[in-house]
Amino acid sequence: MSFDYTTSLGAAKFENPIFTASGCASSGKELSQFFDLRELGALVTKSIMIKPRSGRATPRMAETASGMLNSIGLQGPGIDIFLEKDIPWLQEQGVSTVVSIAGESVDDYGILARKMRSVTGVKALEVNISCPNVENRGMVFACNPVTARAAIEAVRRNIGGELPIIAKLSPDVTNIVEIAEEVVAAGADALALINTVLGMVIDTNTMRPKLAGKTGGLSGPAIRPVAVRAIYQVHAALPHVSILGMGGVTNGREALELILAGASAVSIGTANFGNPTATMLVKSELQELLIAKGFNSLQEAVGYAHRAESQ
Amino acid sequence: MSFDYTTSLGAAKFENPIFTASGCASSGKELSQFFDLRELGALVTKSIMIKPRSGRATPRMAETASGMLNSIGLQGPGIDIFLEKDIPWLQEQGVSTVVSIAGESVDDYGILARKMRSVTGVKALEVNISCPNVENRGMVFACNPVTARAAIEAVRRNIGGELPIIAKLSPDVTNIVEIAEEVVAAGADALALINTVLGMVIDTNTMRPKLAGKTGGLSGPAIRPVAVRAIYQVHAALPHVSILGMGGVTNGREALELILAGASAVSIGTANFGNPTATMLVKSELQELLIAKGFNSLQEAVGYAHRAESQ
Amino acid sequence: MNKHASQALTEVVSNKKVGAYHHMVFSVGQMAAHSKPGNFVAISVGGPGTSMILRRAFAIYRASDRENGVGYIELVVAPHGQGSTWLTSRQSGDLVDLVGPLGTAFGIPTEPVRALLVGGGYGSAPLFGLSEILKGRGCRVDMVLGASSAMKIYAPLEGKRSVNSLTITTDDGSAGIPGKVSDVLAELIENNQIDIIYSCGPMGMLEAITKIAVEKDVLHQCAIEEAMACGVGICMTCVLPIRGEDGVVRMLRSCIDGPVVDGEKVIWDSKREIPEGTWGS
Amino acid sequence: MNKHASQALTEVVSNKKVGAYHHMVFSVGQMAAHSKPGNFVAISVGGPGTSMILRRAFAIYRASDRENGVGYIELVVAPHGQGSTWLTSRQSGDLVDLVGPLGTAFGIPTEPVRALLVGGGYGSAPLFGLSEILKGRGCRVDMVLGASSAMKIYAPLEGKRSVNSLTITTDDGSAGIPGKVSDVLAELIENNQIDIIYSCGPMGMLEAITKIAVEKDVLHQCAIEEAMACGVGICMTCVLPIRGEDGVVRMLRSCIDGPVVDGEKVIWDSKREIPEGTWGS
Ligand SMILES: Cc1cc2nc3c(=O)[nH]c(=O)nc-3n(C[C@H](O)[C@H](O)[C@H](O)COP(=O)(O)OP(=O)(O)OC[C@H]3O[C@@H](n4cnc5c(N)ncnc54)[C@H](O)[C@@H]3O)c2cc1C
Ligand SMILES: Cc1cc2nc3c(=O)[nH]c(=O)nc-3n(C[C@H](O)[C@H](O)[C@H](O)COP(=O)(O)OP(=O)(O)OC[C@H]3O[C@@H](n4cnc5c(N)ncnc54)[C@H](O)[C@@H]3O)c2cc1C
Ligand SMILES: Cc1cc2nc3c(=O)[nH]c(=O)nc-3n(C[C@H](O)[C@H](O)[C@H](O)COP(=O)(O)O)c2cc1C
Ligand SMILES: Cc1cc2nc3c(=O)[nH]c(=O)nc-3n(C[C@H](O)[C@H](O)[C@H](O)COP(=O)(O)O)c2cc1C
Ligand code: FES
Ligand code: FES
Repeated sequence: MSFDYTTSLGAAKFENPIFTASGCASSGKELSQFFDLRELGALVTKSIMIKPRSGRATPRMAETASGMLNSIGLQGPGIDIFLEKDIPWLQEQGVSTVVSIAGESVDDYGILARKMRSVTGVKALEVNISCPNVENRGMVFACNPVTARAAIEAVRRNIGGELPIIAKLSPDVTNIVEIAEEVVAAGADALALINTVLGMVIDTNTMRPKLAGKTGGLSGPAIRPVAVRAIYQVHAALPHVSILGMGGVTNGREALELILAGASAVSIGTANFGNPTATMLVKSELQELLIAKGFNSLQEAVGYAHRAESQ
Repeated sequence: MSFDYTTSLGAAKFENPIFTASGCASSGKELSQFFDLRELGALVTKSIMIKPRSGRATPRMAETASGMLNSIGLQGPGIDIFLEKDIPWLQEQGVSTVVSIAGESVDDYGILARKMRSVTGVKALEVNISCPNVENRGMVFACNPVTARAAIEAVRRNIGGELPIIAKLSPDVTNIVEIAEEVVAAGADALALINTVLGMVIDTNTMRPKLAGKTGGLSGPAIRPVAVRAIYQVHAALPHVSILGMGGVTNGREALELILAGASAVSIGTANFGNPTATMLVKSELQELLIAKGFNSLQEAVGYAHRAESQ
Repeated sequence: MNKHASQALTEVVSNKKVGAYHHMVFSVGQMAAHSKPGNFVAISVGGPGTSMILRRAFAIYRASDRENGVGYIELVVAPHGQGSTWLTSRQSGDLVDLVGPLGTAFGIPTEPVRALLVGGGYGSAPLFGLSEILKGRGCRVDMVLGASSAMKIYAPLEGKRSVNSLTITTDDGSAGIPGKVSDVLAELIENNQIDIIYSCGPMGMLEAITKIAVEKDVLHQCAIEEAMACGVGICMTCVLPIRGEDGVVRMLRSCIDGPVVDGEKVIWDSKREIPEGTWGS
Repeated sequence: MNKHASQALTEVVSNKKVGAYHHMVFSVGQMAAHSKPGNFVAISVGGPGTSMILRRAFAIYRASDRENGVGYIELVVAPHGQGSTWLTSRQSGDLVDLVGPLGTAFGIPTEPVRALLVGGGYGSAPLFGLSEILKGRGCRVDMVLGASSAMKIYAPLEGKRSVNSLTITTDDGSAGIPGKVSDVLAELIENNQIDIIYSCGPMGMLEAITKIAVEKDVLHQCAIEEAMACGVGICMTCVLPIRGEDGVVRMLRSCIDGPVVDGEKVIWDSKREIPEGTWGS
C-alpha cells in the first residue's frame, strides 16, 4: 500500500509536509546547490517588506545552548525587486513556494497583500506579524490580539482571490490561543507556530549585550518544547485550523513530535544552518517513522497525541 | 584589597550571591552530604503550600535539548509540618534560608504569610506566584497583572514585621515589566526572575504527551537567554529593585551574564541535578571572574551591561 | 538517603562488549567500600558542550574494595539512547564524573533462607553481587533471568557459578525457555520452597512478580527503575506511590527511598494518575 | 556563492600540534580539486548530542588533489572555545561532517606583480597556498606574520621557503620584531615596491592594513572573519557594509560575497551600527 505524504494548509496543497522556515533559506538559490528544491513541500521565502532593508547592525548572532539568537532585522530587497527577481527564479525552477511578508504598519500589510494579488504560482502567503508596529510604540503586532487581528484583516481585505493566508504567531504572549482565535476570526486560513522567543546574551568579555540590537530571537532545539506546547494548545482549541509547525526540528523524530501535537506541515529553520540538507533528512526520516508506526497517511498522524487516554 | 562578595535583596543581606533555586534543593538535607550548606548565599526552600500535596502523577520529567521539563506539582508536606521539621533543621545547621511559598488563592497567600510571621531566622520570603489560581479558571497568578498584584498584596498585608518579600515571576507573559511594576507597587521588595517556561514534550513511542500533566516547566541552559532578557528588561525599568536571577546557570561565566544584566544574586536550579556541587562551582568561578575583571565588589557588576555605549 | 554518597572524577579501567551490553569498570577509590547490592551510581554523560544535562543512573554490578583507598565499581550498560551510547564509547583512561553509591540496598536476611533472584535484561547486574552475599550467609540461591532475546541475557560465568540453579527465559525463545520470567516463577517458588524474591528489571516485570509473590505469600524486594533527573533526592521527579507502615500511600522518591523497595507496598497500577487517597492528593 | 560547495563526511587523516595550533588533514575527495586559497570550510562540531548547533568556519590552509577522486584539505586550527577544542581533539580515523569549499578566493593577478602577504595568528594559513600560486605566476612574494607571541606564529618550513622574505612581529617580542604587523608595513611596501597586499587575520588588523594600503595606494585583498551561523549564505548573520561598484554601501554576506573582499571597499568603522546611507537603512 502506498503512503500518502501530501498535506494542505487551508486550500493550499503540498506534495510533502517539510518546508523551509522563513528567513532560514534566503531566496532559495543558496540551498539549491545542496539538494533539489523541488523536493521541498514548500520553500518559505524570507519575510519581505515594502522597501529595501539593510537589516540590523552586527553582531546579529549569538550561539546559545542548543540554540541561537538572531537579530537580522528583516534585511531584504523590498517587495518590488523580490517579485522581479526572486519569484521568477523560484518559478522557473518549479519550486513550490510560500511567500512571507512583514510590515511595520497595518497599511503595510494591506499594500503587500495587494502586490501579491497579481502574482501567480505562489502556493500561500505567510504573514509574519512578529514585527514591531511603528504606529504603536514598536509593540509587536503578534503580541496584542487587536493589532494581530488588524494586520491579518488588512491582508484578507487586499489579497483578493484564493491565496491562502497563514498567520505566523509569536510565542512571546501570555495566551497564544487567544491570538490564534483572533487571527482566524480575521480571516487567516492557517497558522504558523512558532516564531522565535525573545532572548538576550551578554558577552562577558565586553560586558554588554552581545547583539548590536541587544535582544534577539531564540531558535533551535532549545525552544522545541515551547513550539510543541503552542501547537498542542492551539490545535486543541482550533482543531479545524491547519498549522504549519516549527521550532527546533532537526530530524524526523522531532518533526513527528510537532505533527502529533497538531501540525500539518513542519518548517525547518535553524537546522539548515548546521546542516544544509536538514530538510531532506527530516523528510525521509519522518516518512519512514510514520510508515513504521502504521500510519497510511500523514493526515492520520496530525494531532494524534490529542486522542483520548483510552485509545 | 579584599573583594566584597556580599549582596542584598531588599533589606535582606547575604554573604554571597549564590542561592539554590526553589524546588531544586528539596529541603536541604539531601545536598548537605555534598557540601556545607552554610557556604550558600541562601538555600531557597521548595515552594510550600498550606496543606500536604502529593504533587502530580508520573512521568513528571522529560529531558530536552539543554534543558528539562518538570511537572512536580508542588509536592510537599504543607506549611505546618514544614515549619515543625524542615525549618528547625536548617536553623540548627546555621543555613541562610529563604522560604518559598505558593498558594492556590489570594487567601492562601495571606494565610501562608501569616504563618511565616512568627518564624525567626528566615532571611526572606520568596513568593511563587506561578501557580494556577483555582478561583480564576486555573489562570496562573503571575500571568495577569491584577492577580499577581493581589497575591503579593495579600502577603504584604499579612507578613507584618520586616521579612523582605521577593516576588517570583513567570516569563510566560507578553510584558514582564508590567507584571514587575505591579508586584513592586503591591509591596514586593525584590523580584525573582525567572520561573520555568511552559513547554511540552511528546513521547514518539506512546505518541502522547510525555508528562502525565501534559505540559511542564522548561528549565536549564536552554532558557538562559530568556532569563537574561527578562532580567535586563526589568532592571532597565526598575533599576532600584533588586533581582534574584535564575535560569540555566551552570558555571561562573553564566552567572556573570545574569549579574551584568541586573541580578544581585543568582539561584541555581536544574544545574544541581547534573552536578550536586554546582552551586559551589558557580560561587568560586564567579568570584574569580569578577576579580579578574577588576571589580572590587559584586555590587559594582550588578547591571553593568546597561552602562552607556561610550563607557 | 545514602549517607555514603560522594562525587568523583573516576577513570574508566576497562570497557568490554558482552552480548548486547558493555561491562565497564571504573576506578572509584573509597566509594567501592560503601557500595552494596541494589545501590546505583549516577554518571554525567556527553562530555563538554553536551545538550544532555542530566545524569544517567546505573545499578552497581559489583564493587571491589582494595587496599589503600583503591576500589572499583563495575557496571553493565546497554547502549540505548544518546547518553548510554556515549558512556559505552568511553575507553580505558577516560574520566567520567560519577556520584555514588546512591539509594537503598537489598535487605540481607539474618537467617539462611531460600532466595529467588529474578532479573530482566541488564537488571541481572546487581543480582550477582547479592547472590555472593546471600551464599556467604548460607542461603540457597536460585536465579531466573529473562530478556527479549539471548543477546540481552547478562550472565557471566562466575555469576552463574554463584547460584544453585539458573533458569533463562527469552521472549523469542533464542535461549532458555520461550516466554517471560513471570511464566516460570510460580513453579520455581514452589519447587524450591522460596522464602524471598529479589528482583530487578523493567517496571512491568516487577509488577508481574509482585502479583505472583503476593499470591504465593513470599517476600519480594525489588529494585525499581523510574526516570530520575538528579538521583540524589532533590528534584522529586522519580517518585512513585508506596504504602507506608501506617497504611498511608505517599509519593516516595525512588532514588533515596529506593531503588530497592518492598514490592508489595508499591501501588503498581497507577500509571499517569495519583492513586486515590494518596497523602496530599 | 561558491558553486563547488558540497557536504561530506570526511575522515581525519592526521592531527598534529604545532605551536599554539593543530595542523589537521582531512580526506575530502573531489572537494580538494575545487579549493582555492581564500576559500574556507564549515565543520560540524561537538558530535552526537552536542549543544553546539552551528558549524565552525576554517580557512583552507592547503588543498591537494590526488588521482582517482582522492583529495586532502589541510587546516590550521586554534583550540579556542568548545567547538574548536572538540575539533582539535579528533584523532586519525574519526569522521567529521564538512561543507566546502566555501566563499570567494584571493584574486590572482594575470601579470607577475610584487605581492605582500600579511597574516595574523592562524590567518597565515591560507597565505602559503596563495604564495605558491603567485610564485608559479612569476610574482615576487614577501610575507609578514604577526601574533601576540611566538607560539602563535604559524609558519611551517616549506611555507617559509616559498616566500622571498619573511618578517615576523609579536606583541610581546618573543619572536621577530616587537609590535604589530601594521608597524612594519609601510616600510616593507616601499622597500619592496609592493603592488598588492593579500591579508588574513583579525578584523582590527585588516582595518589597519587597509588604512596603510590606501595611503600607499596599493591594492588590498583581505579575507575577513565575521561570526557565521551557516557559512552558505542562508542566515544573513555574517554581513558587513561594503561599497559596491556603483558607490552604494550594502550589507553583504561575508560567507558568499567574501571572505576575500577588497579592503578599500569595506566600511570598517561601523561597529554595532549601520553606516549612514547604507542601502535599505
Ligand atoms: C535506578 C536505575 C538503575 C539503572 N541501571 C541501569 C543499568 O544497570 N544498566 C543500564 O544500561 N541502564 C540502567 N538504567 C537506565 C539508564 O539510567 C538510562 O536511562 C539508559 O541508559 C538510557 O539512557 P540514554 O541516555 O541512553 O537514553 P535516552 O532515551 O536518550 O535518555 C534517557 C532519558 O530519559 C530519562 N528516562 C525516561 N524514562 C526512563 C526510565 N524508565 N529509566 C531511566 N531513565 C529514563 C532519563 O532520565 C534520561 O533523561 C538505570 C536507571 C535507573 C533509574
Ligand atoms: C571565514 C572564517 C575563517 C576562519 N578560519 C579559521 C582558521 O583557519 N583557524 C581557526 O582556528 N579558526 C578559524 N576561524 C574561527 C573559527 O570559525 C571559530 O570561530 C573558532 O574556532 C572559535 O570557535 P569555538 O567553538 O572554539 O569558540 P566559541 O567561542 O565557543 O564559539 C564560537 C561561536 O562564536 C561565533 N563567533 C563569534 N564571533 C566570531 C568571530 N569573530 N569569528 C568566528 N566565529 C565567531 C561562532 O560562530 C560560534 O558560534 C575562522 C572563522 C571564519 C568566519
Ligand atoms: C536567522 C533567522 C532569520 C529568521 N527570519 C525570519 C523571517 O524573516 N520571517 C519570519 O517569519 N521568521 C523568521 N525567522 C524565524 C523562523 O522562521 C522560525 O520561526 C524560528 O527560527 C523557529 O524555527 P527553528 O527553530 O527551526 O529555526 C528567522 C529565524 C532565524 C534563525
Ligand atoms: C524540578 C523543578 C522543581 C521546581 N520547583 C519549583 C518550586 O517549587 N517553586 C518555584 O518557585 N520554582 C520551582 N522551580 C523553578 C526553579 O526554581 C527555577 O526558577 C527554574 O528552574 C529556572 O532555573 P534553572 O534553569 O536554574 O533551573 C522548579 C524547577 C525544577 C526544574
Ligand atoms: S531523581 Fe531527583 S529526587 Fe529522585
Ligand atoms: S554565514 Fe549565513 S549568510 Fe553568511
